[in-house]
Amino acid sequence: MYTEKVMEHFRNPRNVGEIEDADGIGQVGNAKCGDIMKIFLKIDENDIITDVKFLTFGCGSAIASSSMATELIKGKHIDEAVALTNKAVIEALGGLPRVKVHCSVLAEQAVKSALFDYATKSGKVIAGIEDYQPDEDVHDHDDEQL
Amino acid sequence: MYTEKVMEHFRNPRNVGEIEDADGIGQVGNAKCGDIMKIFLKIDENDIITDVKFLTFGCGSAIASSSMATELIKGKHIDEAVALTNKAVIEALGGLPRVKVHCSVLAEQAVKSALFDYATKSGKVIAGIEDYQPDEDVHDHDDEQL
Amino acid sequence: MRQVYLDNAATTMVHKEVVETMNKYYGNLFGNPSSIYDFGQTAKKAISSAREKIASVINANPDEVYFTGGGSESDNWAIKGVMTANRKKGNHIITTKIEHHAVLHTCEYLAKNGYEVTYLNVDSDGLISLKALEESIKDTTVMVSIMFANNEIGTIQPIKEIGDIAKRHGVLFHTDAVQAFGHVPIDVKEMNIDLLSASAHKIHGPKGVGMLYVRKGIKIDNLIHGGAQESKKRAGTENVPGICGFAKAAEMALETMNDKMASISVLRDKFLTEIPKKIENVKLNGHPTKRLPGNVNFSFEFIEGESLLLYLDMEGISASSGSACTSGSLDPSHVLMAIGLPHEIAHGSLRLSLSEFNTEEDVDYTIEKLIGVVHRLRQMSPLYIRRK
Amino acid sequence: MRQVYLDNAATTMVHKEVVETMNKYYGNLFGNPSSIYDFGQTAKKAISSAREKIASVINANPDEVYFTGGGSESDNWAIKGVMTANRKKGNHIITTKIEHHAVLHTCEYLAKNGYEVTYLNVDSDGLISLKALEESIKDTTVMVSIMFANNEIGTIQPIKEIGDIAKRHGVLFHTDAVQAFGHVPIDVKEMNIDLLSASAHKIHGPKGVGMLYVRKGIKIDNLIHGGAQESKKRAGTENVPGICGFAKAAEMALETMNDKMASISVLRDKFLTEIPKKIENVKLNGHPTKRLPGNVNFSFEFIEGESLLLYLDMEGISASSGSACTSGSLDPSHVLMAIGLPHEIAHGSLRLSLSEFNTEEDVDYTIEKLIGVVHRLRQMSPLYIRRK
Ligand SMILES: Cc1ncc(COP(=O)(O)O)c(C=O)c1O
Ligand SMILES: Cc1ncc(COP(=O)(O)O)c(C=O)c1O
Repeated sequence: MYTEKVMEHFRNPRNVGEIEDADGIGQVGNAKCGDIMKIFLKIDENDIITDVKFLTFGCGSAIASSSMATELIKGKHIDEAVALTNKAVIEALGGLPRVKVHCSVLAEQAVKSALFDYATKSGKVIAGIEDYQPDEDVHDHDDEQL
Repeated sequence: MYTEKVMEHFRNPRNVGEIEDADGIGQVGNAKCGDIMKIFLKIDENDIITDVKFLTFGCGSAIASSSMATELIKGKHIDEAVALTNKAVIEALGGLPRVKVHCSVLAEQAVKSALFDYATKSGKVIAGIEDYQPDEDVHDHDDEQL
Repeated sequence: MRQVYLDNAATTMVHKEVVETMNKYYGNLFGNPSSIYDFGQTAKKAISSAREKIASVINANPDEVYFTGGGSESDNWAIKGVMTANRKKGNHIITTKIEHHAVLHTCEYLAKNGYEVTYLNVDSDGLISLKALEESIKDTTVMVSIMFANNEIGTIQPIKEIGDIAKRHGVLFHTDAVQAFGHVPIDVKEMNIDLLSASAHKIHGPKGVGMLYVRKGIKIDNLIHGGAQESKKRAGTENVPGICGFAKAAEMALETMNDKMASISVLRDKFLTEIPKKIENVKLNGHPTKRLPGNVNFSFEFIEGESLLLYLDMEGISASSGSACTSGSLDPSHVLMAIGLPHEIAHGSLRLSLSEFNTEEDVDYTIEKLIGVVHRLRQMSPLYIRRK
Repeated sequence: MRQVYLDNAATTMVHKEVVETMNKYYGNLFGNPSSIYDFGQTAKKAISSAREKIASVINANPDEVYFTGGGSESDNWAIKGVMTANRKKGNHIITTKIEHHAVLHTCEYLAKNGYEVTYLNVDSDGLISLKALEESIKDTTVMVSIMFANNEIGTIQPIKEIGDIAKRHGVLFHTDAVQAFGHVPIDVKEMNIDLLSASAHKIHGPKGVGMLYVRKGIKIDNLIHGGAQESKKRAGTENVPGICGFAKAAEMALETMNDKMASISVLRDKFLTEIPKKIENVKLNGHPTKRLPGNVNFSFEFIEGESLLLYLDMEGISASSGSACTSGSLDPSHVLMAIGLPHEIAHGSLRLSLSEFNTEEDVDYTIEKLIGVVHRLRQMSPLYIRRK
């Protein structure tokens, strides 16, 4: 069902946990649908993401997507991080079953949501998430399995 | 499907053939339904069946029933022969599948028909077949198999 | 690594005696039972004897047992066959909210085609209300279809009482006994069951074989029309090896039923008592006592079932979350919804289903691993961490 | 005594490679393919690869192949599923008088439920008229169901031409290819086939497994509702061993198809030329050349088929008279009626159906025994004796 890469990130998820004094926190998804992702960002004065942690309630691919997304933005400038797409997450994971694609979307949105929080708190403008609203419609759980 | 006795009579049918100068000949059934039985009787002055032969176009149980029926009436008085029932044939054969019961009925009727022919030709009255008419309705082929 | 198979409600390991039986018919005895030559007849006799064995498990007459291609086919046939054949009597069928999809989706299909369906509620243990059942019967009711035992939470319904109600009101009673057949005693005569579905692969028999018991005299349309097999009620060249394998499995199940019920429920009860002791925030799903000997179902709060299964799989433990038959979908199980679980708790459900091949060591090993896995997942869960 | 099995149109001996394949899945790989743990996934992969193999036999895409419980189920599903799902388009189906009962009785069932059925005639060789087909298509026609090759007389229909007509008129084309699949080349794309039924046990695979090919995009209702298996189109725990056995058999059939068509038809042709030479008053049934490589069908005048079969059985020869699937009934075969045989000649029909396991010695032995048996039965027949 899952690629080796997905399983590897699921088995050993990177960056699990909280950041007490996070500069940005984003949470998307809801328990009803079975996935919640929460991302914590530590961002330095040059807008570089120096630390990132996540907490995820969800399936294997949700955990792997969170892990991969945090890896992909760690050490990056916020402008780079905001450009992270779910496609990039999927690619980095070597693919996801079609019914699990929403997990990667969730990861993208969790990152954006945390950046939006940082932007709001810090008064900065990050191009691309000016009016950020996480999209609730990504949970197309009835999709046919690949 | 068939009892050992049926198979034995089918494998080695008794009394196959014709009697050139038969005293009574009966034929029942039709090719359309897939069974025809023809019975030839040789009857002596004491109304004893001294010889009997049959020709049958039909399935295994039709051949076995003919064979058994001829055995059961051979050497018998015509009053005994006329009393031959399909039940007796079935019993003597150790049973028949339900869909094949009509074969035994056919055998009974072939005997009766030959006796009727004898009665007609000889001007005798045989109790039980005064107005003999073979019954065409015994072919209930759609019966459920046992 | 230790392998612990705890998904026997999904499917079971085939008994080696069953495989041997089947191989006999794959070998020299491959004849078509509808043929009249010798080894076709051998196949035919084998089917007759299989039918007797299967019938004896539920106290039916052999000629009331029809072989099918599995439990789903049996359910579809029972419901569509009876409803269409008795259309003049009415168009109403009563079922429950916790049926297997083979029943539910069949009813939904009927509903789209002019039939009326009542879905009975169940209580938090998964039991229907006999009163509600009785009240829902009306003039147009043709049949009641209520499962014997639930595949997810293991709850066993009051079948005899349901049968009595159906009989009293002159409606037919079908029960999906796929999870119960061969596992717990069933007597179709005493329980007034008119139709009953079973499937071989749930009792260590082959996949793709099932049966429908249809009480003599019941009007039912064919689901599969064609040849004259199965007394003209179910067409298709008989799956002789499968049928004989099913019968062998049923025979073995019947012979050992009492012993197995006792020994398997001991293991089950160890799970039922130990898990809540060792893991906090768990909820038992299904009735505490009226449940299948091999069924364990818990919800672990704050975590999600698939992750749980995958981590358990890494420890060699095979289990299930919700019905295995529907794991293609990610919707929380309709059964867990029907017993009133909130979505997030339904998502965290785990079914462990035992067979005679499980041991106490399996149980101990599983509990130990489960403690670790649940802990690990909770440490990742925003629901759990927030709570602290 | 020599055993000569000549009833391969009824069912075939299972290849030992197929049995080995199946036993693998009866053994350690018994997992449920819908499960997410490791060996459930192994089963799932096995099914995917089986689907590819089956698809390649008919040049379909793997996702257009759905596994079923046999040829009869496939036929029922194709016809009922398409007719009910396309009810808005119309209620008319065209078929032939020589279909297998799985198609005919399904159509009769539909006819009782508000559908209209046209049964095309065939000529004395068993071929339909393309002109009559085209003329019978009307606005309400939803589908045409015409078998690829007949199970009794072996006649092969002009499938590509039928597909072209169907396509031109915008109606769907289903073909019951149970006798043709794996025996003769089939290309659903080139032949414009929209739905195709096949069954494993006719190609040395297991009984109780079949498939329905459904061209992508075709509207079809489920016959068996329930779990999400087979892309939600056919519910029921997948018969993994059976499916993999089917695929193995299909793979073997495809690899050797050309050789086998050549070698088997040599044996067939020996029957076709020798029997009329050696036995008087015989009639070949079916088309002389457009016929299945393994099909021989003769009527022997003045004698009845069952006796013939039983006497042949005593010589170790297994054969059939009319469709094996309907031998529970004693009606003369509807196929032989449709090609215009009088009843009494239909009753005397004999089908010999060959497989790769038959040899020239089998043929010689059978002809020799047949001469004796026919003679013996004719000596008992009032029709023959009277004639002299
Ligand atoms: C032409 C044809 N269609 C359908 C079937 C039915 O297939 P099955 O017996 O696998 O259900 C058969 C064989 O019995 C057949 O020969
Ligand atoms: C209660 C119940 N009904 C029906 C079925 C369907 O049986 P099968 O998979 O044999 O079609 C199952 C199992 O999958 C079941 O647990």
